[in-house]
Amino acid sequence: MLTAINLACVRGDRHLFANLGFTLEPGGRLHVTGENGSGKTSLLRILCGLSPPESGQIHWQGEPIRGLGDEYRKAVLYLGHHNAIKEELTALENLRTTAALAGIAVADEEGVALLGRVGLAGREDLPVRFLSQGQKRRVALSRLLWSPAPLWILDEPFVALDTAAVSWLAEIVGAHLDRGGMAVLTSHQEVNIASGIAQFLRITP
Amino acid sequence: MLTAINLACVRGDRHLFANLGFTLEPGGRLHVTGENGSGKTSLLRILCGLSPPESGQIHWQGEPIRGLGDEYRKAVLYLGHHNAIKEELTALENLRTTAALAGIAVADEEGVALLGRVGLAGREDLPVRFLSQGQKRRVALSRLLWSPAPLWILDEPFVALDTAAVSWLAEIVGAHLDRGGMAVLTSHQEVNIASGIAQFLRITP
Amino acid sequence: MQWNSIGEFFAMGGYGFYVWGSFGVTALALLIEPLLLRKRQNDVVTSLRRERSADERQK
Amino acid sequence: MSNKIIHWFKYGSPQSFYPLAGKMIPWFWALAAIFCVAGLWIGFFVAPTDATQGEAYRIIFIHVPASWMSMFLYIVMACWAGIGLSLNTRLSSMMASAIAPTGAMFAFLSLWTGALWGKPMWGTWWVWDARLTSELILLFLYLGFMALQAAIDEPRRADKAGAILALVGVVNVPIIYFSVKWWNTLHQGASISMSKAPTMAITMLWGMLVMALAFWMYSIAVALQRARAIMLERERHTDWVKYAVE
Amino acid sequence: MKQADALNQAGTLAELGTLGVLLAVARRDLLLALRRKSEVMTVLFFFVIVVSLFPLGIGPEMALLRIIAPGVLWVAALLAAMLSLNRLFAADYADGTLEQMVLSPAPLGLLVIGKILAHWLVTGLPLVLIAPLLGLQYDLDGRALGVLMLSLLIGTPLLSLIGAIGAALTLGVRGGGVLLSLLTLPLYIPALIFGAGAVEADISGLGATGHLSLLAALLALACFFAPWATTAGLRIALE
Amino acid sequence: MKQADALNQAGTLAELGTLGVLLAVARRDLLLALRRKSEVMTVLFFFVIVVSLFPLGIGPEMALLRIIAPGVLWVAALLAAMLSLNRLFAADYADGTLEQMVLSPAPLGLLVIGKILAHWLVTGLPLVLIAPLLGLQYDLDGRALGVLMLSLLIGTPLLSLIGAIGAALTLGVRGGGVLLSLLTLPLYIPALIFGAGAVEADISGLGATGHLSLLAALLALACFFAPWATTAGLRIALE
Ligand code: HEM
Ligand SMILES: Nc1ncnc2c1ncn2[C@@H]1O[C@H](COP(=O)(O)OP(=O)(O)OP(=O)(O)O)[C@@H](O)[C@H]1O
Ligand SMILES: Nc1ncnc2c1ncn2[C@@H]1O[C@H](COP(=O)(O)OP(=O)(O)OP(=O)(O)O)[C@@H](O)[C@H]1O
Ligand SMILES: [Mg+2]
Ligand SMILES: [Mg+2]
Repeated sequence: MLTAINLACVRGDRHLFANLGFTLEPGGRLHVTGENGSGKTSLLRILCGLSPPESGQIHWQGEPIRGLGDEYRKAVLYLGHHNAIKEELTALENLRTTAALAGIAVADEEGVALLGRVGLAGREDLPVRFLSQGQKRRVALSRLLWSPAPLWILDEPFVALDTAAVSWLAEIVGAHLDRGGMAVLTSHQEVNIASGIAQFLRITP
Repeated sequence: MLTAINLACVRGDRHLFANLGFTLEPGGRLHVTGENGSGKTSLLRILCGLSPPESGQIHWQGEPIRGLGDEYRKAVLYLGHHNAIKEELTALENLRTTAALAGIAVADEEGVALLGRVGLAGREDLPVRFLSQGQKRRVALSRLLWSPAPLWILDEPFVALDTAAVSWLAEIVGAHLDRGGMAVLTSHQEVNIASGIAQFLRITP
Repeated sequence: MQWNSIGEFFAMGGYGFYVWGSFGVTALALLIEPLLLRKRQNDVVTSLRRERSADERQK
Repeated sequence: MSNKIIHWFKYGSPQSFYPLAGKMIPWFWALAAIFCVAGLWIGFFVAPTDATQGEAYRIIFIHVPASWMSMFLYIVMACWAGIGLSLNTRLSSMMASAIAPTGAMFAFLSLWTGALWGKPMWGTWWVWDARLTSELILLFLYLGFMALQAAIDEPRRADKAGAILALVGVVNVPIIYFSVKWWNTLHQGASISMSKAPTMAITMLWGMLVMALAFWMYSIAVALQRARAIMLERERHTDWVKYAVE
Repeated sequence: MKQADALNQAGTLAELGTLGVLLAVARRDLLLALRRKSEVMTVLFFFVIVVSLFPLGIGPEMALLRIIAPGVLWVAALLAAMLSLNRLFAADYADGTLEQMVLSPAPLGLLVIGKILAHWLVTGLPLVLIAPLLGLQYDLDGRALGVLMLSLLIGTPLLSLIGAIGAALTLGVRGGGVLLSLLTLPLYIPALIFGAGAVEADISGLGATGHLSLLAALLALACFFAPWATTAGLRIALE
Repeated sequence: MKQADALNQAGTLAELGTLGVLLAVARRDLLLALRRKSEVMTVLFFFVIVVSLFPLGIGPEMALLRIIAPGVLWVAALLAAMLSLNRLFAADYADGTLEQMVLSPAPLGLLVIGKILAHWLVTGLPLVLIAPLLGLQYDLDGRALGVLMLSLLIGTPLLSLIGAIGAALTLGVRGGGVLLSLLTLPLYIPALIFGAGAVEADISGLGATGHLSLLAALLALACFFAPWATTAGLRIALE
């Protein structure tokens, strides 16, 4: 269970939001919406623990995340605007090292199978630099397939994906919620996720 | 008038498309569609003259673009996946230097007014690094407001924009077509441009 | 007191250039630094005042 | 006891420190001026001419205090920075940034006056002696600290990054000093050495001490003044600043 | 983390130990270095070229060259190590990998050590191996060459460790490449003095052990201190 | 371009001449350099620090230092110039500005000259100005200092011009930072030999004019040749 209490965020001289709070139960998804520059990305980074909030607390399973350290980082999967993949490495190598960072060993065949599921069959051994924008995003999204983290924090995950991939991703997120996972999402596009209890949080200046 | 005749594109060992052709008249827009990795970006870069096609020709006002040089470059505005803005410079400085590159001097007040039109009022003097993803895209899009180029080649221009900005951009493109301009676009999202004669080109493997 | 005249004082036994070069630059540095600081402080204060009066006019 | 803690925290926040510093500054200026006049008087009119160095030795009255201050200020700066990093107090970090330029200036003055002294005494502006070299490196460390803070736009980040650099530097300054010293003694015979300076007359020592006090008071005054400016710049959007500039 | 395990979709995927993560990070960086072909080679070539430039700038007298050899070789090694520093974290920072590292459950210090290890293997070790060849150009004898190699073997990891601090602190500070040198070069000075000093002491017959053991002491200190400072620097950069 | 004019929405926006474009590019780069505050300063500091490192590696004897001074100062200038090279086009390339420059109607050569000019003003000129101070540390006399400055004044633009070619050629070649040095350093060697040679000749009383005029001839050649080669390199990088 993720609880945010009275969060406030200041960037430069701009107060992006204040008194923001919510509770996310297993199986729940939180859609963060708002205009460009309203502070969605800033909120998501605060929820991950990447940057500290100006004031307020975030609790995970009832405890403040500052004190949890490792345990919270194990529970979170964050996907930002950047893909966090290396252009010189192949898709397969990227997948394997990302998994290793999370402490998970992926064998070659498992990796190929996972990449096949994100629609990159036949492109496993191409340096990512040669892939198209959408294909790069798919490599980044392959993390969703092996991560054991219960809390997914996804910043604009649908960007650059074609329509088939968008609905595939929606299904994946749905399945995660069905298994009792949680998700925090932003997206400027319409999203059709069937499962889970939806909450909407609009950040207004 | 832009004409493409029998274009073919090969990347690595992969034939992306062949025998591709179209004619774009003033006031016309060409929507290039296709799955991730089908070759849309590759086609657009070929149309700009950034990379040569495997075979086939591109004509501008009836003449092959290879021979036109300058004259064609003056006529084209290309907006790619990358924003082509400098993170350290402010939005205003970015705007002014991009304009200078195209041989156009923009005074400070004009620049501020233009940035106001893309929804960046009050953020003119912030280094672009601090802007949100959508705001960065808006800085890049501000080129559409001053460019005299008749042919706009836009690769996923709607990415990262919020809904208000998406419809604003659709209007801008519409107005350009009304003035007799042309546009080549890709987008995985639905686009509602009211004006101009639409053509659709689907790249299939 | 070992100086018999002003001239002798400034000559510093032939080492005038070195002694006064040292003391002079030191004095200059110790004078300029506070002046620059005063300017910096005044700049902030005036810009804050300007902002404030702009705020009040808006209200 | 608890009263005292509250007191301490009260002055630990910029908004109460700002007026307090404003009140303290003139006193430190006054002290600096008094010590300076006294020191100069001792230096030029009380201290006798040196037997071997003639009048040139009078440079000592600024050279040595400036050298001392440059080293002392680095330690003070690192302490403030360390406190700011561990306790996350804004004021300490501001003090660290406020001290750096003054420390760098004293390091520069030490080099400058030393060079001007070296020319008549040693016949050269510069030798690669241990103390000279480590003073030069100290100047680089100051400049590195300032450049790093200037290169980072977000003040909070600049504070923390600067603090780490300052702490790493504090660990390194003694290492650098001893390594350079050892290097030099291995290379260089008995050619030149500063420690061979004539045993100092007691008046000389007094002059140096008084001038050092003057520089110290000056440093405090200037650091406080700079800290005040930094406070206003960084906290310009808070309410207390709006009232402070009334 | 019961819940987390329950959510593991792949189910069969094995877990890596702490050392496994460290090695995985180091392996990835090595792979990257090899992929950007000629990377290992170019650090080396830089070293070689700087060392070879000096005779061109100074003149070809062998007696003179022999005296300046330890200094030139060490300064060149130091510059070569330093130049490769800004790539230590910059790419990971730009493409978001660093965020993922900070968020990774493995301790950040461990990942940092993995990266430093890879950096040394790519930039330090080759210098150690080529140094004797360059020493020959400056007419050093066999013993001195041995001491040179040894001093570089102890010294180059030290350079990587100290450099990592600077690299972390200048991260995201645009145009930080030269700022990085400003920060790290002063900190490199003890390594330079003891490293070059060892070779000089050997040449002049004084015995190099004193210098070498001081260098080793510095290395031990840095092993303890640098990962901490680097980690702190990285966290700040991402804040 | 009638049609283009008809489409100019802003209507009133003024057009820039060729020189205007050149100056705009140079001004933008200068602005960037100033924005990354302390950028100008840091190239300088790098130069200063490298020059100061050598005595620490070689030893403090003044007689020896005086002999190697011209070589050390010139090699340091060369390294400082070279280190700043990879920022010449890399940022523009990464963020797509370079594509826009190639697509811009103004001749690419002109834009390139603008960028090189800015590069020299930011990295070359400060070196020329600080060099005498460093020469003093190596105990050079007044005349030699003058010749040193003059040689750097002619030499540093040469370094910027030649370096631009290398920077363009290594663009997009990942890990090109060190590859860049590999390409440019050999090209820099004539500049180094004549530059350091001029100072040495002056110190040994032979007169520096010969060396200096050869250096000037190289500069003239580079002015003519380098922008063309750089432009070609940029086009290739983008293809
Ligand atoms: C650029 C040149 C010089 C620099 C950077 C320099 C630096 C320093 C430093 C850092 C100290 C304080 C060290 C300490 O207290 O442990 C010092 C002290 C001193 N310096 Fe210099 N110095 C320079 C030139 C000279 C010259 C040319 C002389 C005289 C011929 C000189 C005479 C002294 C004396 C007498 C002291 C104080 C006595 C002592 O603490 O041993 N210095 N200098
Ligand atoms: N130093 C600063 N000074 C003023 N404003 C700042 C500063 N840094 C960031 N900002 C503002 O903070 C906001 C950050 O927004 P954030 O990236 O969280 O937006 P977002 O909701 O994710 O937007 P998008 O939909 O475009 O991704 C932006 O509006 C930006 O202009
Ligand atoms: N060297 C290579 N070998 C094999 N395939 C390659 C090579 N280089 C590029 N490709 C392929 O060429 C295609 C380039 O696609 P392009 O970027 O034009 O796609 P796109 O239609 O713009 O896709 P998106 O919607 O994701 O932006 C990709 O499918 C990529 O995998
Ligand atoms: Mg965002
Ligand atoms: Mg594409």
